[in-house]
Amino acid sequence: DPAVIFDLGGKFDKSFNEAAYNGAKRWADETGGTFREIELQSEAQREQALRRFAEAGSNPVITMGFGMADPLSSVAPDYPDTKFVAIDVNWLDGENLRQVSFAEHEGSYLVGMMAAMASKSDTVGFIGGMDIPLIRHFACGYAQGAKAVNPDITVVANMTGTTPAAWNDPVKGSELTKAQISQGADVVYAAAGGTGVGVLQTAADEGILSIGVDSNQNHLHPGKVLTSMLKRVDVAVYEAMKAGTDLETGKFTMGLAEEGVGYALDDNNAPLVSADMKAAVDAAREQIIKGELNVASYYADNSCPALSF
Amino acid sequence: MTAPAIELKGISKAFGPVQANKDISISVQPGTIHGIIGENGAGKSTLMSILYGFYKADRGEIWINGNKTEIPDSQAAIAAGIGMVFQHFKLVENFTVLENVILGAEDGGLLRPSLAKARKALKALAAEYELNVDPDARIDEIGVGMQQRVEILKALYRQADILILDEPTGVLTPSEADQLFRILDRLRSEGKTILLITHKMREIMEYTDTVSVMRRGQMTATVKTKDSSPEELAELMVGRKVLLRVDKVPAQPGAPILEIEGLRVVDDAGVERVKGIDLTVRAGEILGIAGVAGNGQSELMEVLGGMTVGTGSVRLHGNPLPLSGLGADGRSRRAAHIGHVPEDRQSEGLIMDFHAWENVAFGYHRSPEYQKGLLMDNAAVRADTEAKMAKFDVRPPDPWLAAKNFSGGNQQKIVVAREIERNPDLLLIGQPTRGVDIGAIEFIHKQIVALRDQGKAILLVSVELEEILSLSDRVAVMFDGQIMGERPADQTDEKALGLMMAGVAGEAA
Amino acid sequence: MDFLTLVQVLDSTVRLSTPLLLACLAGLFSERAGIFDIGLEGKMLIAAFFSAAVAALTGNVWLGLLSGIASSLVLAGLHGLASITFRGNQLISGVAINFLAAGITVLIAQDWFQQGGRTPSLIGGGRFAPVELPFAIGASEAEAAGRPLSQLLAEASPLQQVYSELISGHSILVYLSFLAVPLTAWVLFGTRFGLRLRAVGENPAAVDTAGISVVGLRFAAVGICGVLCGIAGAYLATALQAGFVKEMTAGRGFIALAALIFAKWRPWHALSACLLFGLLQALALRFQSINIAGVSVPVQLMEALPYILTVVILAGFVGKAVPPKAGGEPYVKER
Amino acid sequence: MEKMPKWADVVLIPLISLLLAAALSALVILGIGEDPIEAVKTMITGALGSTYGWGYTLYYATNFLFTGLAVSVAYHAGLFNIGGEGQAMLGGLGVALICLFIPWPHWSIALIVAAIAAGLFGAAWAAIPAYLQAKRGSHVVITTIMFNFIAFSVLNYMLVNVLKPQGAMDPATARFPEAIHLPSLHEILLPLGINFSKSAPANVSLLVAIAACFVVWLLIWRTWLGHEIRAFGKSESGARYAGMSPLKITMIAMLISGALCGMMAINNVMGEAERLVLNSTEGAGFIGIAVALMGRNHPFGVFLAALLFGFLYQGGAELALWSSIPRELIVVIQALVILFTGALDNMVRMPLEKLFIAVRKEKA
Ligand SMILES: Nc1ncnc2c1ncn2[C@@H]1O[C@H](COP(=O)(O)OP(=O)(O)OP(=O)(O)O)[C@@H](O)[C@H]1O
Ligand SMILES: Nc1ncnc2c1ncn2[C@@H]1O[C@H](COP(=O)(O)OP(=O)(O)OP(=O)(O)O)[C@@H](O)[C@H]1O
Ligand SMILES: [Mg+2]
Ligand SMILES: [Mg+2]
Repeated sequence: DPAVIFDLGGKFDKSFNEAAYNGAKRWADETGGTFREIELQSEAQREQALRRFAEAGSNPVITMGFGMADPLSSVAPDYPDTKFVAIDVNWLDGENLRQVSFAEHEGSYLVGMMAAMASKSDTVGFIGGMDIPLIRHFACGYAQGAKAVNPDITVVANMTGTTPAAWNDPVKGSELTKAQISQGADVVYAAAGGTGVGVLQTAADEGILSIGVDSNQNHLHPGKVLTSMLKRVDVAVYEAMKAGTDLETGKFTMGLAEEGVGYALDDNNAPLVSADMKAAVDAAREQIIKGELNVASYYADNSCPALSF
Repeated sequence: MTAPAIELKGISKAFGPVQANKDISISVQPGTIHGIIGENGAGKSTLMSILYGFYKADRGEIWINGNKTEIPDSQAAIAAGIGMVFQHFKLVENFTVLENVILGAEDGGLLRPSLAKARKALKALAAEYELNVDPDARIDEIGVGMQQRVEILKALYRQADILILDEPTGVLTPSEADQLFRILDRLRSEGKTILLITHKMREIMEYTDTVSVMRRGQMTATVKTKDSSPEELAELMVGRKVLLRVDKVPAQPGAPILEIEGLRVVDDAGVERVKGIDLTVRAGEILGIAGVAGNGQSELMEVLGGMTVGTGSVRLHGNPLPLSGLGADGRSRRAAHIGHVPEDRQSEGLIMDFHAWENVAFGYHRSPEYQKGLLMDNAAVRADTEAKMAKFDVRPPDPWLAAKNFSGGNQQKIVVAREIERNPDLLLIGQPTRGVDIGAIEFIHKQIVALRDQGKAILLVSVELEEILSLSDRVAVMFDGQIMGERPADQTDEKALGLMMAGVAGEAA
Repeated sequence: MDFLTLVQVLDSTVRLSTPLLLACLAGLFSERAGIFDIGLEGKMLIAAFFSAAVAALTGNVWLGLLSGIASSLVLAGLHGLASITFRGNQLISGVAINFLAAGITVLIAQDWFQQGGRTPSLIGGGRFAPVELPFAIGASEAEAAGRPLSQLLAEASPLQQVYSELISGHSILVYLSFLAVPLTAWVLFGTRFGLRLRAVGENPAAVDTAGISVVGLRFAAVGICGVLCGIAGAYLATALQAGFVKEMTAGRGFIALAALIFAKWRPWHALSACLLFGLLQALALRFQSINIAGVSVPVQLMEALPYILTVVILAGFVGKAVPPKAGGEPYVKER
Repeated sequence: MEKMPKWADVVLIPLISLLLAAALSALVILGIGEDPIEAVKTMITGALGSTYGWGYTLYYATNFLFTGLAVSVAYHAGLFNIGGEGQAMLGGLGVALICLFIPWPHWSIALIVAAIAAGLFGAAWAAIPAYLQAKRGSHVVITTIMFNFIAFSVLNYMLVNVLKPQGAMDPATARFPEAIHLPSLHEILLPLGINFSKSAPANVSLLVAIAACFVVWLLIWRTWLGHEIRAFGKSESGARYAGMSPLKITMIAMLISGALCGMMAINNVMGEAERLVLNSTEGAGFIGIAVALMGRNHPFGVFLAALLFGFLYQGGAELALWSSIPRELIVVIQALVILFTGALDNMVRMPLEKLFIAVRKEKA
């Protein structure tokens, strides 16, 4: 059986981990198979969980988040017959590793465009979770998208914290949202795991728009969430489970072309997304896929052309 | 004859395995002062606390003014007209006098009207009984005598007809005590009934109408005071003839061992407790220090024993003893051959949860003879303990028994054995026989005298004048942190010392 | 920092101080009566959970509040049982209660909602809505003007900014908690109950011999503590946030304890201390690092500051903090 | 006269308390719709059913041995050290600095130096609360709580701003060099012909912890310093009479306590994670309280209690893995153990005492 190790936010974070859970569940529903799972409670548990699943014969073992990179690097070589899937990791070496990363900047670029088009105050906000390159990568794409629509737009960006607690601090998310609103932001994009729940909540309370992340979060506050930047972790997990032990190892990047990222459009946000907006975003999407439009990656030189941190 | 104000029938009370009161019956007439005496731990306080509803009796009945009365708590006692002044006052220290008086006797839920009413009532009471106190003073700012007045006022404010006083004069100066008894007299003349617990035979003989004697949890007798004598009461108290004479040859004082000049001690609260004392103790003599408790004797012993800091000059064999900083601790004092039997064996002299053998090492636990390499030589300590227990007749002679499980007298023997058996040049000994039975008293006194006869110096502090007079060669009296005078023991008497203890200077006495 | 930003930081201070203040007053009642309580955190946490859970299930926030208070009272009763009835160690009891709350909330949340120890997000009547005071610029004005609220506020006069941002627009529990301060002061120093409560924390024997039940008084104090902690927890989950997440008190119970010491067990000082600690939190939340005279203060220092200040106070460098005399000691009549 | 024989105090009461805690825990499990017997089975097979399970159980037990001993040493001096968590965090920092920045030729030397550094860091973190308690009367419980939070901030700052390798995402140090990898039980037991699980983290620190038990036992019951610590803990006025310095004893007891907590880091940081992460202590500092209470502050009792909690921890992890019972169940059990063996001690003791007195009266 396959196994999933959810990161500290827990599988119901309505975001990153929940996407993985949805993918696993879809596989289970479709195939009638079963999978093992654990929600990590602390850093120290990571290695134990990996070993326990590997020893128990789970294959593949799917891990969520960059925090698993270090434990994987020491555990994976001990279990050469087990295949490990590392989501959001792409810098490890190992025969039995499937590393899946996403072109978050591309998806963020699209929602950045939408934010800029929806903004009346010409100010949009970004609230990140833990201040790490990955989240800056999100922010950078978002700012580029917003500026592409409106070069004069102000992008206010904040990070929630520097520790994993930043993924799960809705109070702080809420306070940061209020601060950004007072700075004039009328659309905020939360790339902050569980913290985002507080961001979306406050945005809805205060009557501004928000943008969800990872999973489709439009339904959380219908009519108040402009869109969600989809990161198809569910697809990655689903496919890994479906491939089972025949899983292909190596490094994979899922971008717009692979439908690994995208934006969410459903009944909940349909009234918010005008035809113009949709047309512009879809055009940009085509261009990016064709390579006509290049969204700069923060990783390239650890800096962002559109935003300074 | 009217119904007795108080009648207790068959009261029994056990604290775990300790039977504090056994089938006690007593009857007290209204408008009298009734004394209760007995050794420490005889059960006096327990009995009174039961009457006041503080403890609940296991068995027995209480009758007040001829009516059987249930007293499950103090509220019921107060309702029955009983007030009590405890041995240890029950006041809230950071409250004012007024607040303490109304606590539990407020009218209505709001404080302001209660306080106003109490202020008026207090004024009236003060005028009636000469009980003047400042209603707005905080308790921790007034002296113990004042605090006791507050306790009495509390009872009177609650309209008590029966007043219980548990050892009220232990902390008072003689003049404060006299004042108290004037107040009690006045209360009696108004028909109030007073129960007085005291250890002082003089107070019993002078002020009470009837007296009860307790021994080991039982009531041994109730007699009319004027039909009795101190000797008879003492015998009733301890259960056999009392002979408080110490056999000793006249002292042969030698060179000065301890010389004290201008010694001062300030306590934690910043109050000066010892106010410039000069004393000398010579080899081969016992200097007794008399005084009412709380006049600085404890602090004197503590500073000499290295338990607290002081200023001035103290020399041992002519060498200065540090009074603060390095070397001013009990360990250094022991190293300088000063033995110290502290006043309070339970909280200082012993660790109650330690085995007897650990207590024998206590204070000397770093002596080389108790060490074996890096570790302690516990076997050696235990052997030593067995020897000391045999010599001092400690019962039971079991080194493994915890100190708390020995009786008071045997606890004291352990402490005295530990300190005397090291042959100190100077022995500080405080209240050596407090709560110790007659047989043990004789034994301990003999050991002290024997040490003196070996040419050692002994500084004795005791609140028992009899003990001071019979044991000391020379007597000094302390009052308010100062020495009021010094007398050779065979050239003075209780009366002269009593005057000095009340603050009348030695020359006048 | 411009004026409006300052007002907004203070606004956030008020929001963040409220749970601290409620818990601090809770601790004040308990400790003034001689019962140390390091279990404030646990009581808040369990109340946060039950208030959110019941509000989510019934859609009625008032029922949620009541359940939160009830659950906090249960833990308070446990603390009373351990430290008053059975004369146990109050500190150990507090430690146990904190653990109990941390565990049981997640356990039950998982059993009831299967959302990884959360409750569902609260919507509509499941939350305490902000109270718009009259004449304040709020959401309704913004809607009428068809412009963002932030713009309206930015254009308003400073007085209006203070009124609309800082004073208006909090949940009813915020106003309640601030009212609780004078109320506490009055109860403690103006009523018979307060006199007895303070006395029992200083010298329970005095209270006992005055014919008042020490046990009764202490249980009453512990009960009040439970109620206030319950409101504090409910505020966290149903007013400040819209639902429960595990460990959501995040040490606020300990900050409240620190504030209590900082305030030296006095109600009005408790208000100042909680506002100060709330301000520190607001600053730490809003700014990742703060420049003071050219030196950048790391956010970790901001977060640790309440604790550091409390240690300084405890060390007696800023006046000595003397706790109620009988605090922490069980009242034992029989040795 | 004792109210109760000693064995009742030392064995019977903790046992009854434990049973009560277990019974309540079973009720809790029933309450969330699970089967307590199944749960116990899962825990036992998971924690004790294989050398792998034992490896984790002993690993956790090692942590709790250190913190339990720490709490008990302070307790003997009448001090309630609730700051084990912070002291252990600082110990971890000490270990990390030693392991990261000095190239060690052999693990054994590194272990000795790291243990010393961990002890020093932990002791330093206990020193201020100890000093404030002794000199200014600031309650050590409150100050150590505050110091736990401050320690977290310090560690947070160090990991995020100083020790995190360039480009790394999570706040953690780099891995320690391979040369200082501590021998695991597998490596230790292999020469003895025992094939212990290779992947479990129990390591040579376990032996250090057991040695620490023995040393603490000697210290407390066999040296004059132990005599002073215990005397001071029972009666401060008595200690003053005997010439013991309250300042010195408070400091020494707390420093030893802090050092023991700090030394836990050789197990969890150096032995297991081989790098320093946030929250590496996983609450072991608090569990030390329960361990010391259960173990009646005696090293042997602490040893047994640490094993029990090691079992609970590993069993709990297994529960979370193989059943739908969240790991928080362990937190609840831990709370109940602390509650019954610590705070509600008298609930068991009072009726027992009455019983023994009644029985004795009967005999007499
Ligand atoms: N609260 C208590 N718990 C347990 N034992 C007690 C308690 N109070 C008194 N005792 C025990 O009961 C016995 C009687 O004590 P009590 O205080 O009544 O004596 P007392 O006659 O007042 O002595 P003293 O003259 O020293 O005041 C003693 O053995 C004492 O140790
Ligand atoms: N507070 C107490 N707690 C436990 N046991 C006590 C307590 N007080 C007294 N005892 C026990 O009761 C017994 C009698 O004690 P008590 O002090 O009354 O002896 P005593 O008859 O006065 O002897 P001594 O004359 O030697 O003082 C002792 O064996 C002691 O163990
Ligand atoms: Mg008495
Ligand atoms: Mg006796």
